[in-house]
Amino acid sequence: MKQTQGRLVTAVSALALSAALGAEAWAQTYDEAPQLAERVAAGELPPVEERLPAEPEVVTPIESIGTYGGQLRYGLRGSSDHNNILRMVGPQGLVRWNMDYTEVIPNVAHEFEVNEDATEFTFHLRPGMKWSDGEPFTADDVLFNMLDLVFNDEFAPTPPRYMTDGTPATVEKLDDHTIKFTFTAPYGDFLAELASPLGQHPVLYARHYCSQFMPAYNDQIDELIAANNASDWQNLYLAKCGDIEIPARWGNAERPTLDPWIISEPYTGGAVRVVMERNPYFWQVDTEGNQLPYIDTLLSPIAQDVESLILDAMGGRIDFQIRHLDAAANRPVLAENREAGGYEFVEASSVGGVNMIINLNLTHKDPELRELFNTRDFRVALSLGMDRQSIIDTALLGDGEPWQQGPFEEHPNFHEQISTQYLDYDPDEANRLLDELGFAPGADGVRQLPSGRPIKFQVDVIPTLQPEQVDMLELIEQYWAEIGVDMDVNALERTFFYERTSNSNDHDAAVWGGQASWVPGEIPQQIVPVHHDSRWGIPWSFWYNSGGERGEEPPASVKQRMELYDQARATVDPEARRALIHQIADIAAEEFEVMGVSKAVPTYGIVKTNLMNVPPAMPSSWYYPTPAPTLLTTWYWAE
Amino acid sequence: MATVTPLRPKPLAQRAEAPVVLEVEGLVTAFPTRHGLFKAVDDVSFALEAGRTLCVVGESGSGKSVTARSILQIVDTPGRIVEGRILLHRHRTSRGKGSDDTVDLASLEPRSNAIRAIRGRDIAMIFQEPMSSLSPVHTIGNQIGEVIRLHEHVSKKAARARSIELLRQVEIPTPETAVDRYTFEFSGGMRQRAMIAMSLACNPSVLIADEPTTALDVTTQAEILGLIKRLQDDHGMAVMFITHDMGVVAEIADAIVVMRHGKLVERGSVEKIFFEPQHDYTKMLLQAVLDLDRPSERRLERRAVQPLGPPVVEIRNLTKHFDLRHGLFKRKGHVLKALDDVDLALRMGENLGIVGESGSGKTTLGRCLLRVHDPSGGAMLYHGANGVTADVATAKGAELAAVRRDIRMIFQDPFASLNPRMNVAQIVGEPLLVSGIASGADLRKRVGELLDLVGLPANAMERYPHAFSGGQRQRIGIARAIALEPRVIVADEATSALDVSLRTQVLDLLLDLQERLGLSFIFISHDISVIRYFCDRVAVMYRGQVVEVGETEDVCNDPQHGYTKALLSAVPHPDPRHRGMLGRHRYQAGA
Amino acid sequence: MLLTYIVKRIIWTIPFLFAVSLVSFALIQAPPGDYLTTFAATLAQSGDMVDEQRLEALRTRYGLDQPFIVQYWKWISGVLQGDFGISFEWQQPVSHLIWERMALSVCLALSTLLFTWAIAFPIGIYSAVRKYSIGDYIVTTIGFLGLALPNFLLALVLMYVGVVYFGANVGGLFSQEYQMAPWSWAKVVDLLEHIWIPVVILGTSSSAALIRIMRANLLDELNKPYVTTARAKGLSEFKLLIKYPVRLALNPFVSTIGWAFPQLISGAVITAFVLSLPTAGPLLLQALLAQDMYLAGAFILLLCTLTVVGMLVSDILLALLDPRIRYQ
Amino acid sequence: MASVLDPRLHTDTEVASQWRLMWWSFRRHTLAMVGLVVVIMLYLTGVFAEFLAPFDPQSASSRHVYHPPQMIHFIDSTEDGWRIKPWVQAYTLERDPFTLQTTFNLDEGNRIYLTFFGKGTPYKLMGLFPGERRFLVPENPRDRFFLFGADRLGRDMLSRTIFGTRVSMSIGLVGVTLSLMLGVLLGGISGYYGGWVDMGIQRLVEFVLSLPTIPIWLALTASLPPDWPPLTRYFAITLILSLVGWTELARVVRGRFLALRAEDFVIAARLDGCSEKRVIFRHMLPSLMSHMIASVTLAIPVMILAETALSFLGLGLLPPTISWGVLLKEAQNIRSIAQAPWLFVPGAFVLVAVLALNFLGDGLRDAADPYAQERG
Repeated sequence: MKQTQGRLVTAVSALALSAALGAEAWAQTYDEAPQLAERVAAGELPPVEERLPAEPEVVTPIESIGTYGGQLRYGLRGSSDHNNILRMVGPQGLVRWNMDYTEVIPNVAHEFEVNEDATEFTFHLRPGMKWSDGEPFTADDVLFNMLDLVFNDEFAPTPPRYMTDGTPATVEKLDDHTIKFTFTAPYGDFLAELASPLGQHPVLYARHYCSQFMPAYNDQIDELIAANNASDWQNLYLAKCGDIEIPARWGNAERPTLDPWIISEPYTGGAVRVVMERNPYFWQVDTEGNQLPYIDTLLSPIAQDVESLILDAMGGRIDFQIRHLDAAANRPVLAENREAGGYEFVEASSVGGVNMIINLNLTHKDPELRELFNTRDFRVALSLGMDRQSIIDTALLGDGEPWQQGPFEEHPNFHEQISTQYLDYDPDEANRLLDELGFAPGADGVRQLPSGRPIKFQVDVIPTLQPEQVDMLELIEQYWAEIGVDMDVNALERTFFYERTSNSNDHDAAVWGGQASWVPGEIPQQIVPVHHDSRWGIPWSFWYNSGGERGEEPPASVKQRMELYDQARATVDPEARRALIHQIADIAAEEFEVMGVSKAVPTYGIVKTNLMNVPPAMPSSWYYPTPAPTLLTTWYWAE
Repeated sequence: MATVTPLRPKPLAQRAEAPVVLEVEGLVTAFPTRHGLFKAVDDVSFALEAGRTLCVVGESGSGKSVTARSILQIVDTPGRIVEGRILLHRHRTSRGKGSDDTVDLASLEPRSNAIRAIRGRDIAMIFQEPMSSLSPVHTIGNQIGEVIRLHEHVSKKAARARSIELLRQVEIPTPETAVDRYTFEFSGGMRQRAMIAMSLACNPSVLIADEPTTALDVTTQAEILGLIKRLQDDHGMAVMFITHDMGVVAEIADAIVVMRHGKLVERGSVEKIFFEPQHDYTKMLLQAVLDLDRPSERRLERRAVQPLGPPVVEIRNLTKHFDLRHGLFKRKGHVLKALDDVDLALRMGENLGIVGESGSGKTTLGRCLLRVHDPSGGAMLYHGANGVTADVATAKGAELAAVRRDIRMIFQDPFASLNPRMNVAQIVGEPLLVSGIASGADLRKRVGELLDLVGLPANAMERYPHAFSGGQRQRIGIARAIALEPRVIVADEATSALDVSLRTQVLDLLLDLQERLGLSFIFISHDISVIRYFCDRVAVMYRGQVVEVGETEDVCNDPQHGYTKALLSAVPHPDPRHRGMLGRHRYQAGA
Repeated sequence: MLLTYIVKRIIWTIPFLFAVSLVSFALIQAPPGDYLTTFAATLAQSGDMVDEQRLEALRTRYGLDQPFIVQYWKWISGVLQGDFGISFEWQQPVSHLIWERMALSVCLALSTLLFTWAIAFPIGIYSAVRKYSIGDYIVTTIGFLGLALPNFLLALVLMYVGVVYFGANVGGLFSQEYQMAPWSWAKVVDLLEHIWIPVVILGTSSSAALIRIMRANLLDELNKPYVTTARAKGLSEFKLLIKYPVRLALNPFVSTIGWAFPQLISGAVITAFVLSLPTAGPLLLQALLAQDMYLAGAFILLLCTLTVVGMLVSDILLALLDPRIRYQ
Repeated sequence: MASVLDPRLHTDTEVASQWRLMWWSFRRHTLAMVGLVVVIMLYLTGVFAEFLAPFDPQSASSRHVYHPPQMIHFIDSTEDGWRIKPWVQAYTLERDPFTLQTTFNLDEGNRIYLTFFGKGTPYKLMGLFPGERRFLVPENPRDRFFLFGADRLGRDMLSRTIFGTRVSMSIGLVGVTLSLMLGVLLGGISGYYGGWVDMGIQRLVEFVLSLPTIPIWLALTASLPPDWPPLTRYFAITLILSLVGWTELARVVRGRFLALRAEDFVIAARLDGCSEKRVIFRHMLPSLMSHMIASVTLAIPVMILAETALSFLGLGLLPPTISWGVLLKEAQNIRSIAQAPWLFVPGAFVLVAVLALNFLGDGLRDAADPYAQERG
């Protein structure tokens, strides 16, 4: 589960704001895209007033009211880049993050209330809101999603985010447009969970369409399975209605959605591009009553090799792209072709953390290495033994600043000690510490454990994800060699990396992205091992997540932090939650279990100069998820 | 059974003076090599008369073939004509239609249109290896028609008709179907006939035949020579016949040119050369051929003084079948009976000859004796020196190895029978080394003795086979054969790859060794004259069966079996006076 | 006679294909873990928690827990009825994904083969006839250049030059508007406009080998006696060269289809990856990395069948060309 | 037919063994000679990589990221006339903080002097012989010079390419020897025994030939246990590469064996009493050797190219091992083409190596059978 900073105050204020807007919208006359106007004239579509909900969401574009028309081109890579479509179209969940990723605001639901101890969440839907095929969207759809799918173990085991202490929430339909979630225990993070892309389940499937693929609703299900030569009804259902994170979600043009654009050329194995057309029943309007989105179609060519994506960008055939292009190494080439490509840079900055965190496996299966890694001074020596500034200048072309982990200085959660301890390059001190620990260097200069075994271990890394991680590790390898520690870089393909680290805990050490620090909506996995990315204590995270049945019981300092974390997840009040997290950080700072290299500095994607309403900078995180909350529906082409 | 078809032999005396068609004056053809210019043909002059046959005779390496190819300027690169003139007098050709002029072929550019117009039209050529001289992937008709349409503007259909007519002329059965068949479907003789048909396509005034019958059996050779003779009489063309076989020369030549190492040694009419040879090289050539046609005196003397011992090898109803498998499904019916119930015996100190044409099974017999092939039936008893008798047909392991030490083999092709990558010492020493009789210095000493025995210089030991001539290599083969002091030697066509002059030397060497080491020989050959010289008794084989066996002189002078008669009459006699070959009779296999 | 030869060859290919399908299925199982571990890795990468029961449920449903032979049998029996199974990743029947890409792969392979022949044939002859001359050396060096330059490098540089200097989009096989358009004449023309780039890239490397073969065969045939006979018949050097030695050197040249095809197909995988061509290569590569068993298996099986067919075709062509084989 | 060996010239050719004959005929093929020289130089570079490389190929330096190649000058003109001393012109690094574009401009006054056989970073030649002297090093050990430029971590491309030579050229050799052994074994058996054995092996060869190579390599390399150290991975890759390479050799060997079995001198050897083994190894194999050498030299470039292809897909050798394939993989991006074209120097080395090996193989094949012409 994820902890967020859902302050009660902001929730209430959101309520008021939308109510006011809702009233004022009634008298508004709406306008629509010329494309749709023709279809209305031709009688294919009902007029815009009937297509919009009674209270459509009124959005104020950040720059100016836009004009309709044009297509937005962004690149997909390989055939498993479905999450990139999700990022652009946006997870139209009940709620969403605001633009600067500080607060959860209403989305499909036009308002919501949360009770005092955060066990009851009531959502008010928009009357008259319709699916992309014109069918009404009501509370029954939410019930269908929750009861028939999320809680239906036969379809798939229930994701933990809809449960507290293992018991799923109860979902009641108060009336056609109100839904109430009740939990057995306080669940402060629930709103942040719903705002993340993975929390879209309640409003994912249209009951009237998707129910036909379930035995409960359709007794001729067997012919349907045979017709589509699926293996069983679940396989058929996934093929037709998809799931949040699988390519099939964008594979079926008939599937009704609440998204601003709907599939016209599906994303199938054989596809070379994906095209999405505007959703005539989309429920957002701008302040002047124009139905959004402004842009008609999303066109995304599929390139196998990232280099051809860069070429497309340089050739001006990409309108907006951060993912795959934003590596620091590509910036010089992209910068050089800004005029030719007709684009400029757009910043994607993370609010905290480092782009590479080094996890020594404190629960290593080999007792000698486990004991070594658990020696704090050894870890301090390793941290002091690397010259972070020269690594930044070399591998990151100078684009960074030495940093251990955690949010940056200007962020409320900033923790001075944990972020800045042992950052300086002091090989003599490192050698002193190692000498003190009795690790005398052997003949070849590599220090040896008391048992005579040389200190030699491997650090696992995925080269394809962030190539600069491999470069940084190769540099660190040389610095650590100078203080007598023999480290080898072990580059692994994604599947084997996951298999070896999070799944079977066979690794000596591993690196992972450290952007996620303890800002709202992120998991503080570097300071308390509660997630399978906490590769410094995987068995501890299994223990925590299975309620003690699996994994290994953690030492006292970790257990203490876990209790604090539970409390934080339960509290609704953001201030109290922040204080608890701060306490965890204090303990983690003392323990100094993991170390980082350089701040996760902003990376830069590209955006065409004449594309309007695009913020020059936006938060970079999967849970946000970049760039959806900047409301692509308001983007438009200036003449 | 035996039918006699007499042909018109041309009596010697009354040949009128015929017009000269082609004159070669001072021809020099040379090959640039690393060590300067090697003159393959050095200052050769001769003339070709219409309706007459000029034989160019010489041993291998004499340049006779290069001379022939120089005429048509098709010498293999990098050879080219350096000096001399080749005058073609076209008006005197029988057709008379051609323009009345004289062309100097030597002056023409090898790739010019002029020379190409002459090739195949005025001067045609046939070659020695019919199998590889015709394209395997084009039909006979296509290749013949090509020549016709190349030189005369004739439609495809007309060319095909002419081709069929030509095939009929060269006596190829059912020419209508033969025209669409491929060369690999023809026998050796048939292919040569097709070749001749192709050369006559445009009625050339000169036909150059480069050893056309060397690769053929003696009966087929006789037919081809007869055919060429008859076609020459009909078309009146001049024939330049290149050969190394003096018997063939005696049969068909009107005039003779003798060549040696590229030089023209002697020139003259057939009578002058055969009966009044001037140059001693010509004399030596003639003597070598004449010697062979009668039993060697030495052998007869020895036979008189030393009686034959008991039989050392007895072959009883030996059979050998090769099944001609067709891929996966082996149908039993297709079986080639190489040896069909053969009975023979070899006595101690005796030279048993085995004669027959290709396909008669004589080589298979020799190889079965050494178990290179496993016989399908019958027995081969070998009576060892220690009195023990072994049946080679079923011997295995050590027993077979012991037999193989006593019975040794000499191969036909001097080039293929010596491993090019081992020097002479290693080749000759191998049998001794392998059977553990000698090694190291002792081995070198014995090899030295063996080389001396076969008349090779001691320094030959370090040299490689490619440094020796055909005759010398055969001596190395013999040295290897006698290395283990065997008692029986199987010589499979041991002399047929050698020049005539060398044959007698090698045969005398073998006789000499026979006396010294008490050997007995099984001598396999297709050449009757060699058998008469070397062998005491002879067995004639035809299609896997021994049709006749007896004392060599009896069989040669008074053949009983029809096939033996046909075989003997087809052998060209090196004496122009009685040209019996053309009056021979043919043997149709009655059975 | 020819018919029995062809029938024998066809009968032989059936067990051959069976063996190939077994090997290809085994190859896909080779890497550790299976599709679901890769699926879990992708989920983990985007931060979602994947618990064991969900993976177990999916594993039993996809039948990944069954022994190898059972899975293979299920797959092969499906294939024989034209059903290649379901792609795990795409939740779609495999047959929907592969046919158009296979067609384009075959089209690319054939056009490259023709291009290779068009180059290798004349150059091979020239370098044989002009043995050890300057021309021979130049031509051979060019041939080897094609062989020595790695395809993927050439592809990337060509694409870069195309974009920067000509502003042309070099990747892909179709321009934008034809990508999804149904097959029409205009689409074919558009295909031809784009296909020459991968063909040149692939063709250069395979033509070098063919040039060597043509040169070696021709050198053997050139000094055969039937060439002298033909010259004695009065044929011109050029006519003689084409009718006899070249005709005979053609036999081994034709039999190269047998092994040129598999190399073309597999060589195209990398070039297609760089040029993002909609051929079988990239999807196969993706399926292999994701261990999407049935999709990858289908591709490998089809590619192998293609090569086996290629070998059959080359044998038949050889039999047609050379009567000696026909009457053996 | 006039033979190449003029019969009347009984001089030095008589005692020339087959190898000397081959050498004389090989010598006339000029390009093959050039190929031979280049191949020998490449292998020597591979063996003495540590000595020839100016710096440790892994040592990075932030000041020289994407440093362009420098020209080496030998004449140093100072105030008091000139002297012979190798030097290179130094550059200074300038980087735009925002666009990170790096520009190097000549640092006029500053010259980096080099010495031959100077003291460089200590090394262990082939991991065994410790040493300090290197072929060409800067006088001041802290300076660096880049004849082939530097890569994205400021590592010297000349040193990395030299080390790449060691791996790539040896991968070709090791791989080919593996496929040679397999090819000779199977080819020999099927050639010598014939019958069902021959049929079986030929079907196997056809089967392996029909498998498309890249997918096979993909699947096999993907199944390599990920935690193998680089060296074992290197040998596993060569094994996989050679799994397909042997078929060509098997065919050549079988064809030769069939032809030789019928030769008279082989029958003679058998009749001399030689054992089966001796017949094969003493009599048949020598005449095979020359052809096998030719096929081997032609198979090496195929292996080298295969290694580059696999490394490109990220499945062959992985950093920190250095091979031409790995270097090309790192250069395989638009950034390198646009800004650091010198990163493609290893591609040129692949080109030269493959060309040289092919010419060498060609020359060997033409000279393979010195006796052929003689008997023609």
